Amino acid sequence: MPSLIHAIFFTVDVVALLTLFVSALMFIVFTIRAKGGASIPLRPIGVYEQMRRLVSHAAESGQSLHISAGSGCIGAEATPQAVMGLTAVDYLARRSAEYAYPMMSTAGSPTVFATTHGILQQAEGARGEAGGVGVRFYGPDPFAYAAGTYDTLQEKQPLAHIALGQFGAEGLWISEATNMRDGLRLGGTSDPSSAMLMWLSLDEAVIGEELYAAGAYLHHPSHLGSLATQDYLRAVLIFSIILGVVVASLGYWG
Amino acid sequence: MIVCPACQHRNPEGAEVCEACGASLEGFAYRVCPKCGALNPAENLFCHRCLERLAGATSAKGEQPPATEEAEKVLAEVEEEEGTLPPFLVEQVEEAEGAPPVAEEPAPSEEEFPEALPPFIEVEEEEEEPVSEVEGPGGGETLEAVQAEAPAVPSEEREEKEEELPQVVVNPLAGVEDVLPLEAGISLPHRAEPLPTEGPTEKERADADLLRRIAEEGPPLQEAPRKAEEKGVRRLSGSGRALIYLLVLLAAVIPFFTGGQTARWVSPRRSVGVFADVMSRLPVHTPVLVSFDYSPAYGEELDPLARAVVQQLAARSVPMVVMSTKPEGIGIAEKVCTAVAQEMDNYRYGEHYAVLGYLPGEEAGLRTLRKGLADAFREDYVRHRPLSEIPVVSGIASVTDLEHIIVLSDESGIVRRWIEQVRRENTVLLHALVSARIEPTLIPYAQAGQLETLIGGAYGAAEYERATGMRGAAAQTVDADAVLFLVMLLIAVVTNVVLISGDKGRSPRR
Amino acid sequence: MKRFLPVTAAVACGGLALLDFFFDSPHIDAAGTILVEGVTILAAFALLLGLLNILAVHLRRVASGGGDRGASLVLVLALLITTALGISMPDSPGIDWVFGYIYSPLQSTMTALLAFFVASAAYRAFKIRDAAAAILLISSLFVLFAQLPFSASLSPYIPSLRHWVFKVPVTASMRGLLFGIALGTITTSLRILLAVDKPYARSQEPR
Amino acid sequence: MQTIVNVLADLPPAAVEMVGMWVAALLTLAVLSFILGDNPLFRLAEYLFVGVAAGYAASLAWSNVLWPRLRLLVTEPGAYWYYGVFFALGILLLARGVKPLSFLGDLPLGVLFGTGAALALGGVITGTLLPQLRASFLSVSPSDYGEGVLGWACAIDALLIVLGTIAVVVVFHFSAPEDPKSRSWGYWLLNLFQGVGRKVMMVGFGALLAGAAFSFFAVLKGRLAFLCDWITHVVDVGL
Repeated sequence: MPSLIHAIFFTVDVVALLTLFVSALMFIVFTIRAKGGASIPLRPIGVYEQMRRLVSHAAESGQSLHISAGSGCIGAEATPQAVMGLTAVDYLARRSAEYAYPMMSTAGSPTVFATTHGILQQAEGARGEAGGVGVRFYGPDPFAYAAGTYDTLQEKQPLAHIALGQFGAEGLWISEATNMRDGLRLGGTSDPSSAMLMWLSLDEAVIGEELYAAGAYLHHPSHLGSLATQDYLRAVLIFSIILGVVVASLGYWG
Repeated sequence: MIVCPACQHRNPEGAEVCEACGASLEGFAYRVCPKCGALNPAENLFCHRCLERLAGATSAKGEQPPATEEAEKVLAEVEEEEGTLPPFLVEQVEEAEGAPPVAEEPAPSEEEFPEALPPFIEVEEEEEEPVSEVEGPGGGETLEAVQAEAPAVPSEEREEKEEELPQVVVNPLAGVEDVLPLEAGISLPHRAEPLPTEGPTEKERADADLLRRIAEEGPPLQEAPRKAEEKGVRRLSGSGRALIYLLVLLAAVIPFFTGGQTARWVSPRRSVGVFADVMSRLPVHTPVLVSFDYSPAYGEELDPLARAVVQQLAARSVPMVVMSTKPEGIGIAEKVCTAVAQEMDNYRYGEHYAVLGYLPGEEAGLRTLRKGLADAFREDYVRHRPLSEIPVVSGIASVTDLEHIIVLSDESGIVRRWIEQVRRENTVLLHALVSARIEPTLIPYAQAGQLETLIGGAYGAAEYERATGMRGAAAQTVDADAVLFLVMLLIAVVTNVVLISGDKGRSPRR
Repeated sequence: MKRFLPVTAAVACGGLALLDFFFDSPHIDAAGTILVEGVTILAAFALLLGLLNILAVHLRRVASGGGDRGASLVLVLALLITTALGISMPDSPGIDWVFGYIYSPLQSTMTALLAFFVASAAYRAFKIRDAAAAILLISSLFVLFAQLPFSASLSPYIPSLRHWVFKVPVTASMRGLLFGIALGTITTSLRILLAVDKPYARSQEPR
Repeated sequence: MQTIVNVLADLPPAAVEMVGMWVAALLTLAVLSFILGDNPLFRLAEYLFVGVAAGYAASLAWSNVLWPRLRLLVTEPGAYWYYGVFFALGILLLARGVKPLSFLGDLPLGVLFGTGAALALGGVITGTLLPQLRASFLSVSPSDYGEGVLGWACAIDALLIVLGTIAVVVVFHFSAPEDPKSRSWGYWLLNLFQGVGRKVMMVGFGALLAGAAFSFFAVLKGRLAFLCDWITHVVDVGL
């Protein structure tokens, strides 16, 4: 029996496939339920609340909002983080199309740039504006991105600067360099070392997993399925840790 | 500052045309508060947020609170009554309804608003219109949303406020203004009053629609601390910042004067000792893969460590294959290897070591590496020859043929990538020599055995030099770290002393 | 059709790459290799698009003649010269010179600025407002101190305490964070792979 | 172009190096001047940096990615036909810049997103989630670690790691109670763990902050050492 458990758990691919299958199943079920209108109450996350509020501010004042979707390359492991940055861009762009406030974006990775370009192009089309699309590419060097973003912020003086997506140490660079001027600075990333730096410096920041909740907090409700999946997977994870510790303590492990 | 209505450029006070786009600033829409940065309608005398007097806003009204302030206040009062208007307002409403239609004259634009207003009563007359609109069909949600967020004021307190109305400075909508852009609704006069003769204009319809949509924007999940207040708590003044910068600079300059006094205490940690031991026992015929996955950004931190490791390998003539998954890394790799090879005569390119080049494609790149070295790099970086012609590489089909991989990195993502894409087969031992910044992030991997070694660059180099008995430059600058600690300690003390003496009772950050 | 093709491509490529991850078969392996090489090529083309954007933004600025005109000109010239040097003569000492004496020092000094920034950020973080802030303060000052060469000579317990801090609470916190990130990554990736989220499709449906 | 390079190549290496050192030192000073506030020198260095970084990346993309594959495609189209497909997709991606054709870029981006998501998903499950999960299965039985106090200490450590990990994982739980004043034991436990988890997380953040300070400080020391070298050189050689 112990050797069987051990054998199963050490042939990675079976367990990995099982994990994938279970999470995909959960995801599908919860997403269908969420699309059907099922809702869960969420704990507040400062960044997303402030973003929703900023939209009203921007609509009211006509001031611009600036968002950086980070330097994560799409097509690599940073894709999910970049997607969350782009979700935030999408949120602001849709609102910008409705309320006609200007928005500006900088991208630190060429692939993020291409996607942002498309999103903003559509928003600006909807807003009936001609002219250049409000996205700039700086990079792909992270610090060149930081320098370029700093420069754009200096030039445009937006109401707020949002840095959401994949960031390294340049996240700290951008937020501290722009600290000298006013305007709200929000953002965050998932990688702990960079998230910590941004959390230190920004007015409000998301850390780690909170980044992946951007969709659910900004685009209610179809994204709620993801959060429900995450919460249930979390329960499964905790349960399996406890089970594993018990098994290990009883000596049935390795 | 004056915000250009066309391009949102912030122009200095008194500008007549926009500096950025040249548009006329006559009738500009917004003025920026010099104190808190909040944006105010051009007619405001005082900032709606911090009540600072706005530069350039001169009017016969003198020191009285601006019209919109009172307007907001009255609106709040009205809302507290759950839609039933206070008696004095009801009179005003009746007056207004009985009065000749206001719409015969064009609706006053925002710019004319304050000047056109006689004192107090007029304000109320302006006010009840948004309210009535709010009560009307389609606007009901606005009111509900506001009510949900409005602070509940006991009725006695409200009566007191009504009495001292003109002097009140505190904005009763303090917690609300950030939720809903009430100013927008308030300062659009006469918008919703149904005209007896003609319907609302296109613009008015658009404005009403805008207000409705803004109102429909879901209320935030929980009232967070206000932005302006938070700034005051958290932002550092210019001089304080300069002082901190100066201290850090001083700390960094110290070693040039002390010359490494504390270096004699450097002793390698266990992990460094073990790694140095592994390196000194490597068989001289199996190549080691060294990946220089850091950019010049962290060169000052990781170069000494890289040089120490390459030196040790070269001294024992251990074959070495060098690559990089960061575009800038390969330049560094070549520089370090060439420098070391020049010192050691019997360590030759091609025979003992080879620089394969930059492997593009992050994850994807590493996967090709697992599938075959020759697929990933078609030729080497230095001589541009096919890999099969280079003796040191010819025996390696893919990374799984190797025993040790040393990754020098400044990004935890890169190390994670190596773990996820290459280390999976459990045959290769992965040694991560990383920037101290990301060392803690990777500890779980080291604890789980996915990383054989984990060494932080900033202090690792000095310890590694000590462990291998080499003489290097890394130990010479360790004095500065002690001063850095003192600076951080000082910062901690000062910030808390300032907190105790000055900022009592401010809300916590999160 | 405008939406069908991109979505199909995303799902198909994602499925292929996943299969490659979980199954060992020469055919899937070959297809996977092609796919990942293709991603590299696409990223290079995206970079080209990005460069065109930089050039457009800054050439427009040079033409419009604002205050930053000179700096923009420097940017454009630097970009063009570096690209030309790198493409026409990749092995010339010229590009090495640019890398060694312009690019490296600039990037490195940009990083060096972070030493100042982290100190000023710490000024705010070190304010003891609650228990969590106090723990942050104590833990960071302790780790800073325990790393100093002479700390071990002050007390032999300091290195062992540092070791314990890294082995127990730091491991726990980082592992917890990593688990969280893993969960987030799983759902976000599934959103893309099951085409619930299509940020790449420009003509998106309203949410 | 070639002649300029030839002229440069003919220069004595020492001169080239000296010019390089001066340029590097001045640029270092220009960037460091940012701590005094934004200034034109910093601006200039910043713009130069952005330009050089982009140009360098472009040349690498060409010489490492595009050119070798293009050459293979041209010389052996039969074996490397698939490069042609991706080059075509790449050109579609460029259409993103042209407004009426912008939708063409969706297709290559779809490929990128799909592949990236799959790589991240596979990598995170096989590389992080499962190995870390297995590493969390720590025995909390003292007898597994040794005799006496040592065994107990290790067992307690293991228990603390497990509890700490669970607490930090719980911190990110997203659902909130329907009624914020809910008194059920489940929410009480959740709150307790979240409180503990935040504090455990802060210990980790403290270590990260210390590491970051060391790291950036080491870079700063390096830059100052370089400036010091430069000054010594200038003093010694007299320009």
